[in-house]
Amino acid sequence: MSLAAPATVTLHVLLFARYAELLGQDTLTVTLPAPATVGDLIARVRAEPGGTGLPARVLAAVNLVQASDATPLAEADEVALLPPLAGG
Amino acid sequence: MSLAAPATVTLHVLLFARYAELLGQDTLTVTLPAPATVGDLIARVRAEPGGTGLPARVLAAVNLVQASDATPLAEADEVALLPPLAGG
Amino acid sequence: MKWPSSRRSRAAEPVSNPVARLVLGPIDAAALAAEVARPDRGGVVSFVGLVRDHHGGRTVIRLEYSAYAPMAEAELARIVSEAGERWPAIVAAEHRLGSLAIGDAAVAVVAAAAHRGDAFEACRHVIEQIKARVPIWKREYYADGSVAWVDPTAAAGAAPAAAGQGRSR
Amino acid sequence: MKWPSSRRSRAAEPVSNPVARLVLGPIDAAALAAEVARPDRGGVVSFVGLVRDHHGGRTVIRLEYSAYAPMAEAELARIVSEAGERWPAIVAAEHRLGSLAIGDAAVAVVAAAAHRGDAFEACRHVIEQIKARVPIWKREYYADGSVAWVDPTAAAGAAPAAAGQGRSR
Repeated sequence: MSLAAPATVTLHVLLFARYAELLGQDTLTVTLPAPATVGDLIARVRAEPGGTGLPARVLAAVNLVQASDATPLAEADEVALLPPLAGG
Repeated sequence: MSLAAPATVTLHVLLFARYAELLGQDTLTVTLPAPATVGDLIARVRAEPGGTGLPARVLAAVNLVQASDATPLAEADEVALLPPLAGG
Repeated sequence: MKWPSSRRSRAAEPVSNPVARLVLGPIDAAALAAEVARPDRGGVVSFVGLVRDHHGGRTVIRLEYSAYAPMAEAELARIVSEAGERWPAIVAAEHRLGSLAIGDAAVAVVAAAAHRGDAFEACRHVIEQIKARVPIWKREYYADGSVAWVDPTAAAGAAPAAAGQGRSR
Repeated sequence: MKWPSSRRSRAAEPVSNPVARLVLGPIDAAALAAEVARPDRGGVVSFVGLVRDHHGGRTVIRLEYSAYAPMAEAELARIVSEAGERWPAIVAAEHRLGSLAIGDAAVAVVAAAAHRGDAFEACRHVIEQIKARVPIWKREYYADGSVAWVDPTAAAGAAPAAAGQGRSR
């Protein structure tokens, strides 16, 4: 990493349905050391109050598109943690 | 065949769609030597005016149920000759 | 406790009168669906066949369906009943007869089931069986003034069989 | 002469705005079908999902759908567009959100195509993709006063995951 790279990324995290209930809120702002991935963010949310209730596998979306744990995160990305989908 | 068996069967024949056009009528009454089958009846209809226009394979129904050429015919059966089906 | 009595009684309902009709007026697929949809049959699949504006490269302006009505009704009812035995689904079907305009619904099939897979399969099966077994005939009237009986058994892509009058090919 | 220009021009129509909507009021599947049915798309297949009155052996009295709306809308549009590329069919889909009663339509998918096989396949594919990809959640309210978030990934036949309040098992 060059000296000019920011040392952290700050992310807007959206929680829905059962996950919002578990965490007691539907939005979080999380700052992580850079570079950060979706997996890093989920690990951090697990450490929040109520976060231990999250299942082993958590589906996530970054900027409205489904992501994997390895997806890199950039400053101000919108990350959504999605409980098991139940549409239809 | 016993002496009491009738020597002929008389059948009501219904013609539809293109077949009615070919034969110029939509009903025929046909008397055939007994015992008679659907195949016998179709051969007889081919001999009617316009009957040579019938295709090699003619679909038939006896008393509202699809039949084969080997299906036996009884007195007063309703036999329908069905052009290629085009419902739906 | 897993199968409360209210559910069991619904599943055991007799299907004494299959909904299978020849109709002379417009088909209302939504009304047909309402006849079979129930809260314990949450997946409802419908097929509607509309009169197309072309066939074999020619422009169709209207058509007429005719039938061997007593057999067509009996066969339609048999098809619907058979589907209800083969799948855990309730099926309803209507076929219109008489003169139809472009875009009119000629046939509608609705299948309702607890599981959508059963509803899709039953609906598809019934429309295929209707086309294969129900004695109904279709006469197409073309923009060029010609008329033809439709023969789906003719080679794919071939023009309809000639009706013998005013055909311009 | 086999493909008159009128047909070609229709087939080339741009599908610039996929019909893919989240709605808060009742779904009208017939109106949705009317948006995609055309005389050159004579086979119209519809799927409607109704709110069921039971789940996992418990009596459901109503439910609520919620969504990550911006993503749900985008994903629904992607699914409909993808189906239109994979099959020669036009597809429309609506999903309802908010509070629904037993028997209400929660989702409707309509596929219209020249050939019924394409319409059946496109319709089936789109409803499967909606269930797999669109971020929508369902909360069921039971006759015994309990409430649960539905988890379709839970073992088949298992009761819904507890919501943690007033559950009586």
